Amino acid sequence: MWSTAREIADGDLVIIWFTRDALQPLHITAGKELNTRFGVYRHSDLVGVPYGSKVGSRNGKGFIHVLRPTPELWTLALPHRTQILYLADIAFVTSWLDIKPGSRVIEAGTGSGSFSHSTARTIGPTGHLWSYEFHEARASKAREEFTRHGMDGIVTLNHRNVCKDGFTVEDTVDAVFLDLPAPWEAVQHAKKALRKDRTTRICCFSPCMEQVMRTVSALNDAGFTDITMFETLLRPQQVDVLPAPPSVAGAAAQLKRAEARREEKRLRQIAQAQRAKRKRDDGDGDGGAEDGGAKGGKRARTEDAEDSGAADTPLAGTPAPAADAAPSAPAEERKISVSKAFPEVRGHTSYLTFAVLLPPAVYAAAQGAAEAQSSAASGAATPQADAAA
Amino acid sequence: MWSTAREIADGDLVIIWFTRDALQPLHITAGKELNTRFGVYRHSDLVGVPYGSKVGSRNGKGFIHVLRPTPELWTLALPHRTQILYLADIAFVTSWLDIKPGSRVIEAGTGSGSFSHSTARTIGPTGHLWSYEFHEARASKAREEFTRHGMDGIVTLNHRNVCKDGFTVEDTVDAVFLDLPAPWEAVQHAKKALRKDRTTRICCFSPCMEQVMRTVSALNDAGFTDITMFETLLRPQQVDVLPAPPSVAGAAAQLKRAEARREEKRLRQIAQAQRAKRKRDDGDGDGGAEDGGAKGGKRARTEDAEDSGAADTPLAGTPAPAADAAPSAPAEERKISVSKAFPEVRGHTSYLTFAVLLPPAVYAAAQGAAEAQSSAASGAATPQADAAA
Amino acid sequence: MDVAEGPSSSSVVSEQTIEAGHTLLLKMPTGDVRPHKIEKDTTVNLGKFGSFHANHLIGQPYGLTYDIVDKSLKVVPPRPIQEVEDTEATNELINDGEFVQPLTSEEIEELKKQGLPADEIVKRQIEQHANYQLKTEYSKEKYKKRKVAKYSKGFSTVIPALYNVCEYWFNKDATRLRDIRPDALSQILNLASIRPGGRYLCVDDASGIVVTGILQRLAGEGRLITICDIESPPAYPCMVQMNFPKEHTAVISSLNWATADEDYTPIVASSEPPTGKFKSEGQKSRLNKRKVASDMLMRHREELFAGEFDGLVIASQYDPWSILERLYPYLGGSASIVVHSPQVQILSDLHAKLRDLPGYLGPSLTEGFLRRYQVLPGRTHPTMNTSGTGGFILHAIKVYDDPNASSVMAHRQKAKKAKLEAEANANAAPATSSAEPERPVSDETLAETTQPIESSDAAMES
Amino acid sequence: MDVAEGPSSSSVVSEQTIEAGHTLLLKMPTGDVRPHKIEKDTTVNLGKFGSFHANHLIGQPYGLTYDIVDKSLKVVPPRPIQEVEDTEATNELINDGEFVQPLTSEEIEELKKQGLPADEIVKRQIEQHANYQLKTEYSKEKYKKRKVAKYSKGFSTVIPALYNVCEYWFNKDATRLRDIRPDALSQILNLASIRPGGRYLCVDDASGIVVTGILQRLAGEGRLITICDIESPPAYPCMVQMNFPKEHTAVISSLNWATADEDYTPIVASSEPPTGKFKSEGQKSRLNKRKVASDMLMRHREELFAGEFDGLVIASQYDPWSILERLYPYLGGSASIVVHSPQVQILSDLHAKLRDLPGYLGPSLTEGFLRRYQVLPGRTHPTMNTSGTGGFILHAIKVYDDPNASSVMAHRQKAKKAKLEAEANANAAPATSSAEPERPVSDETLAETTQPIESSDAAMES
Repeated sequence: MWSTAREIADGDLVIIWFTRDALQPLHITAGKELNTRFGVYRHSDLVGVPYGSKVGSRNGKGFIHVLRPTPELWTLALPHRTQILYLADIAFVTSWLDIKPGSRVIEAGTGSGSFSHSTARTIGPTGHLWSYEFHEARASKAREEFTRHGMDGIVTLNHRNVCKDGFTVEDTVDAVFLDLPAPWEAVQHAKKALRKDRTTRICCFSPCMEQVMRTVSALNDAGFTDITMFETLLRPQQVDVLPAPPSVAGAAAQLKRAEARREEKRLRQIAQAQRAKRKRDDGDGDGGAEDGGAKGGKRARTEDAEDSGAADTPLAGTPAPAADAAPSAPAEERKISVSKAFPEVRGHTSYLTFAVLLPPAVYAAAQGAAEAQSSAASGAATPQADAAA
Repeated sequence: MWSTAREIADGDLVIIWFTRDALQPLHITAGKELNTRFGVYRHSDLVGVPYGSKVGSRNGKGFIHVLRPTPELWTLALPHRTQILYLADIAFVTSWLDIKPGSRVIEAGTGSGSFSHSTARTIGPTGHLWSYEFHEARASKAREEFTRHGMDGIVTLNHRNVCKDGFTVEDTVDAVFLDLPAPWEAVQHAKKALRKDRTTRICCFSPCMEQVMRTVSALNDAGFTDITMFETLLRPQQVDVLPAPPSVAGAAAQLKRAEARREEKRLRQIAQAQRAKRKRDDGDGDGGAEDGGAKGGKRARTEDAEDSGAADTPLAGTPAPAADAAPSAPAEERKISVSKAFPEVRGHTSYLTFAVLLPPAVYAAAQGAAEAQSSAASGAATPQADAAA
Repeated sequence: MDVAEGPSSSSVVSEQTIEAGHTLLLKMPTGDVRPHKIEKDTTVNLGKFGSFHANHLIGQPYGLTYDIVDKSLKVVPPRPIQEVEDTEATNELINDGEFVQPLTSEEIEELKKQGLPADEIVKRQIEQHANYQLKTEYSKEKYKKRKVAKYSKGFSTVIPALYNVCEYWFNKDATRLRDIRPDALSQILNLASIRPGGRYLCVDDASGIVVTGILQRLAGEGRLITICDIESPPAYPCMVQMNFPKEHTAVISSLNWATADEDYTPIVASSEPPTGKFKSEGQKSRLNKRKVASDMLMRHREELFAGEFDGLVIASQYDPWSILERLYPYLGGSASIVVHSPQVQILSDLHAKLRDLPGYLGPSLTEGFLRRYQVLPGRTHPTMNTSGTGGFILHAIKVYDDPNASSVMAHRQKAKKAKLEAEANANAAPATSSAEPERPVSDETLAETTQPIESSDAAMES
Repeated sequence: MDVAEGPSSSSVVSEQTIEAGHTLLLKMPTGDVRPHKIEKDTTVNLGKFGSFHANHLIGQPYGLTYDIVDKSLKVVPPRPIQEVEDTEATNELINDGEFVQPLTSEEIEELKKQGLPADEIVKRQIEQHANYQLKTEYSKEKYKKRKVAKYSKGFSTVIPALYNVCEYWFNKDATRLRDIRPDALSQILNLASIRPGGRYLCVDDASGIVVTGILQRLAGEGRLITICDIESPPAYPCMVQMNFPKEHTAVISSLNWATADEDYTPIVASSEPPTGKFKSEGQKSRLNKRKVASDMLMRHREELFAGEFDGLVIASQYDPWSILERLYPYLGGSASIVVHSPQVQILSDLHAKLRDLPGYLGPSLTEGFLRRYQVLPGRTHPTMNTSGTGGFILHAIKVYDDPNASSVMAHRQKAKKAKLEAEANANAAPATSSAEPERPVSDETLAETTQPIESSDAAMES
C-alpha cells in the first residue's frame, strides 16, 4: 500500500513526527512547504531522504522525524472523523478472527479507517476487505484516502447502511467485524455474507454492556456458537530514573546536626549575653541609645537563651556524631529505574463479542466424509447425522 | 473481640499458620492436642507464649506460627460455608459506605462471616451490626462463632429471609450491605431500615451484570441517588531474585569456543588418520585383525576429516579470541529482583453497586435552616422548597 | 424489632453538620471539587458558578446540592435517573462538526446576566439548533447534560468521609498522596487491622492520608505515633478536610528520625532557672512550657521504645528497609506491617529481602485494580478514562523466630538422608535452605479447611 | 454485488482440512486441550474420553465436535445457548455439603462401561438426588453442565489458528512462552507491522511463538532471519501445531550469535577435495552438501550484514540491550523495534537507556490487560479466574539522527538567552539537555489533528 523504498519519493505519504503527541500525515508534493511551529520544511527537501531521518528545519529552528507510515502511526496521526479504534482492540480482533494474508473480511462501519488500514496491511494483496460506512461524508473521505494510499486493490468501500440494506457480497468472507450502534440488526446480514464452505468468525465492537447482551442474543438466535466476550486494553508505563530511595539514617543525621548547630548557637548567644551583661554591670552605658528598639527583641532572645542556660547539662551524654549518616551516603548516589502506570489511562474502549459460524454445509460434508472413512477404514457403525437445530 | 493481651491464654482463639496456603483457627483448650502433619502440639504448651511466636512441635518435627486473629487472617483460615468475600471488596465497601467506629450497619446475608468480622473490628464497641442469614444451618454456625469471638455486644444475628420479611430495625442504620442473589427484592426494606435524619448509603454485591442492572433500576425507583458501580481486585505479584540477564556476547563467545574446539579436534583426527595411513603404507600390517569391524567406522570418520583437510585454510583469518566474553562476565554475576503478577489471579469477584439515600426529612430541615439563615443573614430571597420528586 | 437499639446518636449527626471554621469540599456542576474554609459573615465566591453568603451554609447538613439564587441558596432535591427512550433516529445524517452551539458566547453571557436558569439557556440553544431532532435520544441527553452543567449556578457539599477526602486529594495531585488511591487506602487500613483502641506506628510522607485514615478508625481511642523527617510535628494536610473533633486528633504524637533513635539523646534544655529561682512570671511560664514539651518528648520516646505496637504502616519516600530496621523492634508479636509504594521496584527489592528473614512472616505484594462504571439505563460501561495506578502494597506479619524449631521437610530429608546413608554410603543432597516453609503435601483434612468451597448464594447463581 | 470477488480459494479450505501427519489440538469435554499427531491406520486413544480410528478424522474440516461411538466418530451439531428460566426456588433450604453425588463412583464406572451417554448418566444421578428440585435453575444448569462434561465421550478439533495455538501453549506452560499471551502476541505482530513481503529479524527464546506469528503473517512472502544461541537452527516447537505448508517455512533462516557477528569468521571447511580430484562419488556428494551449507551460511550472513530490515522483534532471556547493540545496525530507517519481557524491571531499565539515545524514537512501554467474560443469558460476568500477566512490551522506531538539527525549544532558549544577555549581563540557564523533544505549545491547527474527537457512532450513543 505505502512505499517500501528506502528513500522518500515525490507523491509518497509520510508521517511527520513532531513529538510523541504531535504527529501528522503528509503527502510529499514537490513545490509545497510544511510550515509548523517546529520549523519550516520544503517538501522537495524531503525527497531522496531515507525514511526514518531526522530533518532540521530550513531556518535552523526545530526538527522533525520523517517516518514511513504504518497503520499504527497512521492511527496516531490521522484526522479523526470518529472515535478511533486502538491498537489493543485491532490487534486482538485480527488475531481472534484469524485475519491473515489472503483473508476476505467485512468491516462496518469504516469510521476513521484505523481497522481498514491495519487489516489491509495484514491480508495483503491476496486478501480483500469490504468496508461499509453509512455516513456519506465519512465514506467519501475514506474512499479518497484508500485510493491515495494505494489500497484500491485490497479494499472496496461502500456507502451503505448495512443494518437496513445488508452487505454487497454473499457466501464470500471469512470474517466480519461490526462497529455499529446496533450490531444485532446486522447479524443476519453478516451470516449471509460469510462463506458457507468453512468455519467463519464474527466480532461485534460495542461500548455498552446492554449492546453486548442484545448482540449475544442475536448471535445465538442466528446459530452462531462459541459466543464469548473479551476486553483488552493497554496500560502504558511511565519510567523514571531516580536516585535510590535514601535511608532514614541520613535524615536522622541531618536532624542531629541541625540540633547540634542550634545548641551551639544558643550557647554562643548565652555567652554573648553574659558578656554584654557583665559589660553593662561594669557601668559601660554608652551605645544604649544606638541599640534602641532592637534591644528589646535582643533581650527577649537573650532571656530565652539564658533560661536554657542550664542546658549545658543535656539529659545525658553527647549528641551522636554526624558520621552516623556516612555509611548510607554512597548508596544514595546510586540511580535506579522505576516504573508505574501513567496516572490516567484508557479504562475502556469497548466490549469485543466474538462468535463462530459452523454452517450446515460443513456438517453435511463432514458427516459424509466421516461416514465414508468409517466404512472404508473399519466398517464400524455409521456416524449418524444429527439434524442441525 | 479477640484477646489483645501479649501472651496467649487458655480459651483464646488463635490462628495457626502452617504455610501461606494452610492456616487454621484454633480455640486454645488446655488438655487438647493439635495433631497435624506439621507436628504435634499440646494446647497447654501454647498458653503463656507471646502471640506471633514460632513454636516447634513436641516431637521436634515441624513448626507452626501462632498468630493473633484478625478479620483478614480469619477469612484465610475460616471454614468456608459460602464463597467468601475478599479483602479488596470488604475494604472498599467499608470505605465507600463510610463505616467507622460507632457506625450502625446491616449486612445480608451473613455467609461465612468475613464481612461481619471485618465490620465488627471497624465499628468497635460503640457501633452495631445487624446481620441476616436466610440459611438456618449457616445462621446457627455464625451465631455460635460470633459468641465465641466475643462479638455479642457488637453483632446481632438473625435467621431471616430479608427479601420476604424485611429487616428487624427501622430508621436506624447508617449503611446497608446486601450480598444476596436478588438484592433488588430487599431495596425497599433497606430504605426503611436506613435512618432518616442523615445521608445514608447502600452497597449491593452481585457477580452478574444483569443483577447490577436490576439493582440499579430498583435503587433508582426507590429514590436512591449517586448510583455508581465499582469493581476492585488485587493482583498479587510474584518476586524472583535472578541473575541479571546475560549478554549475548557471552553466548557468542561460547559458540566460538565450541567451534574452535571442534575444529581442533578435526585437525587432530586428520593428523592421526594421516599418521595411521603412513604407517599402513609403510607395510605395518599387524594389528589389522584386532581393529576388525571398528576400522570401517574409523575410516568413514577419517574420510570426513580428510575431506575437510583443506580446512586448514579457513575462509579468512583466525577465530576470534574467547576473551570476547570476558567483559560481560562480571555483570552476569549480579542478582536482581524482578516481579510479575502470578500466572493465575482472581479475575472477578463481584460488581459493587453503591448509592446514597438523601431522605426528605433532611431536605425539609435543610430548607428550613437555609431559610432561617437567609432571612437572618441577608434578608434576601427566601429559598423555595422544591417538592421532592 | 430491636427497639432498644434505635437511633439516638446526635453526635454523629453533628459530625455531618457544617460549622463555621470547617474546611468544606464543594463540588461544582462540572464535577470539579474545591476546598473552601467557611467563616461566619463572609461571602463565598465560586466564580462563574455564583457567590453566596457563607451563613446560608452554616448549620446545614453535609451532602446536599444547592442552586445559587440571588446570593442565597435553594436546596435542590435528588433527581432520579431518567430512562432515555431510544428512537429510530441515528446520527447518520449529521455531519461531523455541524452539531455546534447555535448561540454565540456573547448571547449566552447576556442570558446568564439576565439570571436565566441553566436548563432554560440550553432549551433556547436547542430551539436554535437545526439538527437537534435528527440526533438520537442518547446523543441529545448527553448534549443537554453537558450544556446544563456548563451554565448551572450552584454546587454540592461533599460529606467529609475518608473516601471522599482521599478521592479529592488523589484527583487533585496523586503524586502528593504517593499514588494512594481510595481503594489502596482502604486496603492499607484493613491489612494493618486498624481498630479503635489499637496502638500503631506510621511513617506518612503522603500528605497525611494514611494518618488521617488511622485517626478516623481510632476515633479517639488508642494511640498513633508517627515518625517524620523534620524537627516539629508535620502538618498532614489531608486531615484538614475531615474537620476532626479534638478528641480524635489527641491520640497522635510525632517523633522524628533523630528523636526516635534510642542511641541518640536529644539536647533538651533544662527547665530549671539557672539561678535556682524564677526571675519573672514570664520566665516561669516559658520554662514551664519548655518542661511540658521536653517531658512530653521523653514520654513519647519511652512509649516508642517500650514497643508492643499493634501495627506499622509505611508510605514514605525513604528506603522502606531502613525504616523497618529502625521500627521493627517496637512491634509486638503478630503485628501487621504494611508498606505502600508507587513503584513495584521498591517493593520487590524489599520483598526479596524480607522473605529471607525469619522475623517477617508471609510477605505478600499486591497491586490494586479499581474500575468505576457508568450505570445509566441502557448505557452501562466502565469509565472511558481511569486512574492508571494506586500503587503497590506489601504486607507481612512480625513473628518471633525460634531458630531451634525445624521444618517437617528438613526432618523428612534428614530421615531420608540417614536411610540413604545407611543403605549405601552415598552423599545425600544437602537440605534445602528455602526460607519459605514447605508447601503442604496432599492431606484431606487440611485441604478441606483451606480450599474455598464455591457455593455462595450470589455466586452460585452465576 | 461484487460477484467478481466471490469465493474460489480452495487452497484456503484445504488449510482447514485435517491431513495425515498433522499435529492436531484436541479439546476434551472438560476444556483440556491435548496435542496429537495423526497418522494413517492408527488408533487415537483419549483415555476416559474414548478411542477411535485415526482415519475417521483424516479429510475432515477442522473445528468440529464429535461424540465417540464404538471407536467411530459422530459429528455433533452446534447447540444454541439455552435460556435458563429463573424460578422462585432458592438455595435457602439446601444444606451445605448435602448436594453431593448420589451415585457412587463404582456405580458410575459401571454405567460408563455399559456405554450410557453422559447426559443419561447425569439424568440418573439427578433422579437419585433428593434436593435437586430445591435448587435454583441456575444452580441446576451449572451442575448438569459440569456433570455432562465429566461423563462425555468425545472431543473437538481446534482450528490451527495462531490465536488457538498461542492460547494452547500459554495455558500449558506460560513460562515456556515467556508469558506471551495471545493478546500480547497480536500486539507484537501489529506493532512490528508484519506484512506479507516484509523483511524481519527476530530473537525468539519463547518456544518460537513469535516466529510462528511472523511466518503466518508473511505467508511465504518476505524474509525472516532469527538469531539463536545454539549451533544449529532451533526447533521452534510452537510451529508444529500450525501445520504450515513448506512455502510458508521457506522464508526463515537462522544464524547464531557467533555467525551473526561481523567481526568473527566462522571456520568453514573447504569443499574442494584436498587432492584436487574427488576420490569417490561419496566424497563428491559430501563435499557438495558441505559447499551448499557453507555457501548458505555465508549468504545469510551477507544478507544480515546488508541490513535494511523492516523490523526487529525480541522475546529473549538475554539482556535486550546486548541484542539491540548487535542487531540495531541492520535495521532500516523507520523500522519497528519490539521487545517483550515477562518482567517490567528488564524493560524499564531498557527504556531508561533508549530514551537517551537519538537513534531510538518514541520508546513506549505498555502492559496488556485482557479479560474474558461469560456471556450466558442472565449470567454475564468476567471469568472468576484469569491470567495475571501477558508480559510487557517496549516499542521504539529506528531513526537516523542528525546532530546538527536542533530543537525549537533550544532555539527559543538561545534567543531568550541572547536577549537576557543583551538586557543585563546575567548568566542565562543552560539549555535543557532533555532527550525527549519538547511538548508542543498550544496550537490550534496541531491540536485539531492530534486530539481524538469523541463522536463515533457506537461511542456517541454511550
